[in-house]
Amino acid sequence: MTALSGFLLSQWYDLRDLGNPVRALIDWINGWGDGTTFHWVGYIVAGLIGAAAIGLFLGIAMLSLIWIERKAVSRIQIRYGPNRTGPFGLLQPVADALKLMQKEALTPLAGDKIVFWLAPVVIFIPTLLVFGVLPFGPKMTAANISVAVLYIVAIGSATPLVIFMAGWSSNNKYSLLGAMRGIAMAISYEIPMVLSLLGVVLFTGHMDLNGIVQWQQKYHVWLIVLQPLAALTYFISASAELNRTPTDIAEAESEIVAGYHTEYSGMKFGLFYAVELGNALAVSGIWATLFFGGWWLFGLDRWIPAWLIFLGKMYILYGALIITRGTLPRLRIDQLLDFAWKFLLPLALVNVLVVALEVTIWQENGISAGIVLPVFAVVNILLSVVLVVGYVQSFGFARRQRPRRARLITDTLAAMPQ
Amino acid sequence: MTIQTEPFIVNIGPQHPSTHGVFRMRVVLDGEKIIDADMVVGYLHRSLEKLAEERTYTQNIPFTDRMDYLSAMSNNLGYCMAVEKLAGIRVPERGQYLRVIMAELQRIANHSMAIGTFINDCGAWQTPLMWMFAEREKILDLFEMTCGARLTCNYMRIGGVAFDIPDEFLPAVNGLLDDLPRKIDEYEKMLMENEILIARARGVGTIPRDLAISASLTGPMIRGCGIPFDIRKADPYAVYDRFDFAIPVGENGDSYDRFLVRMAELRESVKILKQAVPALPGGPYKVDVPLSIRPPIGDAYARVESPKGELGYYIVSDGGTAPYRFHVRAPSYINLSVLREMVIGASVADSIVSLGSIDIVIGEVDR
Amino acid sequence: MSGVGPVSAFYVLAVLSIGSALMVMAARSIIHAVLFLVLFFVSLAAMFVLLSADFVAVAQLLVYAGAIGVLVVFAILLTPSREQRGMETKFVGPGLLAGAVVAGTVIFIAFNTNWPTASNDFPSTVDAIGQALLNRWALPFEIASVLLIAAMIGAIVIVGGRGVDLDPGAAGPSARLVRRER
Amino acid sequence: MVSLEHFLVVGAVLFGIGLWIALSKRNAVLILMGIEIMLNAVNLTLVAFSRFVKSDTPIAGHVFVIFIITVAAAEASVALAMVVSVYRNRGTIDVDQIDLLRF
Repeated sequence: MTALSGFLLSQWYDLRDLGNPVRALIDWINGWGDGTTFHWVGYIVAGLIGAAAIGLFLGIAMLSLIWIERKAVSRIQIRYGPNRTGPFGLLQPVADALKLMQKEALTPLAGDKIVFWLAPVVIFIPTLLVFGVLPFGPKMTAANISVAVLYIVAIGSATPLVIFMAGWSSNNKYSLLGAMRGIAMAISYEIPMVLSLLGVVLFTGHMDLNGIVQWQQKYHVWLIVLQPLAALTYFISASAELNRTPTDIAEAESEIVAGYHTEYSGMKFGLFYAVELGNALAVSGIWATLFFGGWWLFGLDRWIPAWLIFLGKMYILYGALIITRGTLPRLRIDQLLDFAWKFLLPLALVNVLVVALEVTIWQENGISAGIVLPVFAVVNILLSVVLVVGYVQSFGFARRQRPRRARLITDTLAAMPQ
Repeated sequence: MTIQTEPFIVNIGPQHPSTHGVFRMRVVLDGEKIIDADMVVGYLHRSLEKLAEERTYTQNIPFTDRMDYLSAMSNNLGYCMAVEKLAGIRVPERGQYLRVIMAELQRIANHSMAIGTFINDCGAWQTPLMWMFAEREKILDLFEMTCGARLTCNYMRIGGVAFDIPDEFLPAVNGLLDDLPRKIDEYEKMLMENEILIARARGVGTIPRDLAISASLTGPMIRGCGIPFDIRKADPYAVYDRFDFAIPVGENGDSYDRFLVRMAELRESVKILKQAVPALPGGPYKVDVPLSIRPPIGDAYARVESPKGELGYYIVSDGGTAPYRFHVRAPSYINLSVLREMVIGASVADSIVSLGSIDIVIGEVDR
Repeated sequence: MSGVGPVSAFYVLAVLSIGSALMVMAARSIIHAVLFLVLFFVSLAAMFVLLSADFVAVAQLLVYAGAIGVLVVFAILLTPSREQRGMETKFVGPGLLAGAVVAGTVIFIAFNTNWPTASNDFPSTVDAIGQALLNRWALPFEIASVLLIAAMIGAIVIVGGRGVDLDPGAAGPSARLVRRER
Repeated sequence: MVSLEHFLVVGAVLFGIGLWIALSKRNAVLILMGIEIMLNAVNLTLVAFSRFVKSDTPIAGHVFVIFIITVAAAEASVALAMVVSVYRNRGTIDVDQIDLLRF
C-alpha cells in the first residue's frame, strides 16, 4: 500500500492537488541552466498560470452559475426556466453572452465617458483578487498571504467606489441614486462583516485562510458549530453587499430602474452581471472556507480531490443565496441600514466579546480541546438562538401589526362609519 | 440653521419597470424624499368614448374589453347592463347567473394579478407574481373554453351572454373551486405573515377616511380604509342579492390593508361561486335582441363592482343606432387621483409601493 | 532588494504613484481627482507589499482606498461646488516652489546621510505588529482608540443631529441639469 | 538594485506634490486630499526605514504607520464633517471665502 501510494501520490499526475503539475513545471523551469539563472522565468510563469487558472475558473463558474441560477429560480417560481437552447437549456448562458455582445454599447452623451468605460472593467478587479487567496486545496492557493482575512475585507471595500464611478459617470438620476444607496449600504454592512470575521480570527489565531481550514481539520470541527453567530452575521452582511434581491437597493428594479447600471448596455452590462455572480460565488467560497471547513471534509479529502470538495461546498452554499433571492422581497434603504446597525452590529459585538472570553478561558487554563470545544459549541449555539429569537420577538415587525386578516362585514349599512 | 439642498426632478415613467404601463409620475426629490409630485396620464389615450359614438351599441362591446384588459368580463357586464337599462331589456336567469360566475372568476384573476404585481413592486424577485399567475392561468383557460378568448373576452351581449357554456365548463369550475381555497391558504401563509412585506407596506400610502370619501374612491381602495362600500351590496345588480357573502374591510387605509382586502376578496369570490355554480338554472342564456338596437331617447347609468372599484357607464341615446354620448367612470382613474397625497413626503421606494397598491391599468386610466 | 521583479515593480509603482499624485493636482473635475487619489493609495499599498509590510499594505487599502476615498466622495456630493474652473488660488507658483524646496531638501538629506543599513525582512508582520502594539506600545494603542471615538463623536456633533440630507443630484455632471423649483 | 534612497526620493517627491496641492487649491476637500498625500508620503518613508535601517525594534516603523493611518482616518472624518458643516452655514467650501474664523 505504501509503495503504491508512493508511486501514485504526490506526483505531477496526482489530481487531488492540481498544484502538483504546476509545481513540476516550475521546478523544471527552475532547473534550466545552472539552476539559478532562470528563476525569474519560473516566477513569471507561475504568476501567469495562477492568473490564467483563476480567470478560466471564474469564466466557467459564471457561465455555470447563470444556468444554475436561472434554473433554480424558475423552479422556485413554478416555471421551467431555460429549456430550448441545448439539452436542458445548458447552452443558455452562451446564448446570453452572445446576445449581450451583439447589442449596441451605448454611451450617454452628457456622461463622463472615460469613467463610464472604466467602471465595468475596474469592477472586475476585486472579484478576481478575492479568488486569488481562496484555498482550493491544501496547496492550491494562488497567493497564500498571511493577512488574507483582512485582505478580503480591504478588497471588498473598494467595490462601492466602483459602483459610485458607474453611477456618477452615467449622468442619470436613477444611477446616481443607486450609487449613493450602494455606498451607504456598503459602509454600514462592512462593520458587522469585519466584526464577525474578527471573531473567527480571534478563535483560531490565524489570519490566513489555509490556516483557518487547517485549524478546523486539527480540531475536527466546522467553525459554524462553534460560532453560529459569526456565521450568521457574516452571511447576512456579505450577502447584503452583493446587491442581490433582499438587499438589492442599489439596483432596485422596481424603484430606480436598474440603479447604477441603468445606462449600461451590451457587454458592459454583462460585465456587471457577471461580477454580481462572481462576487456571490466568492462570498459562498469565503463562507465555506471560514465556517464549513473549506477543502476539508472529515478525512474524506484524502480520497476525494480537495478542490472538488471545496467546489461542492461553494456551490451548495451558493444555493442559500439563490433561495434568499427567490423568496424574499426587498427592504427599504432605511430599514436595511437599521438592520445593519441595530441588529447585526450588536450581535457581532456580542460574538466578539464571547469569543474573546472563551479563548481567554481556554488558553489561560490550558484545558484540552476535547473538553472545551463541545462546551463552547453548546454555549454558543444556545446563546445565538436566544439572541436572535429574543430580538425578533421583541423588535420584529410582525409584533406591531394587529389584524392579520381583513375584517369581514355582511351587514354593510350597519357597519358604515358615520 | 437652514440646510441648503437643491431639489431635483425625476421622471418616474413613462418607461419604468413598475408604473404598470405608460404612466408618468414627475416627482421633485430632496435626496430620496418626494417633496412634490405630478401625475401625467394620457400616453395610452385611444379616445374610446368618442369612437363609441360612431358605432352601434353591439359594436361597442369590444371597446370595453380593451379598457381594463385585466378584467374584460366585468367591463362587458357594466356596458351591457347600461344598454339593457336604456332599452328596457330583461336578461334571463341563466344569463344572469353566467354573468355573475364570469364576473367573479374575473375578480379572482384580476386580484391574483394585482397582488402579484404589488408584491413585485415591494421588491420580491417575481416569485409571488409567478405563483399568482399560475392561478390566473387556470381561470383564463376557463374563459378560453367558453368564448375562445383569454384576455379580451367579448363574452357578454346585450340581453345575455354570447354563448352557452360548454359541457366541460362546470366540472372544470368545480375542480378549480375545490382547489382554490387550499391555494389561497398557501398564499396567505406565504405573504401575509412575511415580515419584510409588513415592514414595506404597513403605514405606507395611508389614505385618511374622509379623503377617501371626498375623492370618491371605490373598490379595495375605500374598503381598505374601513368603509364597507361595495356596489354588489349597496346597489345589487344581476343576481348578487341572492348570495351570501361578506365585504372585507381594512383598518388604517394603508397599502398593506388594501393588500389584505384583496386577499380576503379572493375568498369571498370563491364563496359566491360556490353558491352560484350549483344554482345555475336552465333555460335561455340570452334574449333575442336586434343586432342594431335602437333604444328610446333618454339616458342611463349602470354601475358594477369591477375588481378595481365602481365601474359606471353613462349612455345617452338620441334614438339612433349609436349612442349619442358614451362616458365611462373608470375606477383606476379616480383611484389614481389620490396618489399625489399618498406619495408626498414619502421616499421613492414607498411611492412605488403606494402606486402598486392602487392597482391601476393604464388602458382604463387613459381609455 | 534586487532581482528583476522587485526592481521593475519599484519603478512601475514609483511612476504610478507620482503620476497619480500629479493628476490629483491636474484633474479638471473633483471626482476625477478623487479617483486618481484612490489610484495613488492603491499604488502606495502595492509599494508597501514590495517593502514586505503586508499588514500595513492591507490597512492602507482598507482605510485609505476604502474608507477615506468613500468619505471624500460623500463630502463632495454633500457640498456641490458650483464652478469647476478656477480651482486654484494665486498660490500655485509659490506652492510649487515650496513643495520643490521641501522635496529637494529631503532628497539632499537622504543622499548625504550615512544610513546604517540592514535588511529587515519580516516573515509575518501581523504577529510582530500585534505583539508590539499590545506590549511595548500599549498606551499609544489605547490613546488611538480614544482618539477614534472622539473623532467619531466629533464628526457626528459637527454635522449635527438634524440628520444628513443627501443631495446627490446637485453634484457631478448632472449639476448642470438641475433646475430650481419653488 | 533598489535601496533606501530610492524610496526616500519617491517619498520626498510625493510630499512635495502633496504640499503643492494643499497650498494651491481653492476647494477644502482638495486641500484635504493634498494633506492625505503628504501623510502617505511619510508612511512610505517610515516603512522604507523600517525595512532598510538597522535597528533593535525595526517593527516600530510599521507600528508608527498604523498610528498615522488611525490618526489620518480620524482627521479625515472630522475634517470632512467640518467641510460639510461649513458648506451648510456658508454655502461655500472655497477656503478664500471662509476667513471669518467663526460660523
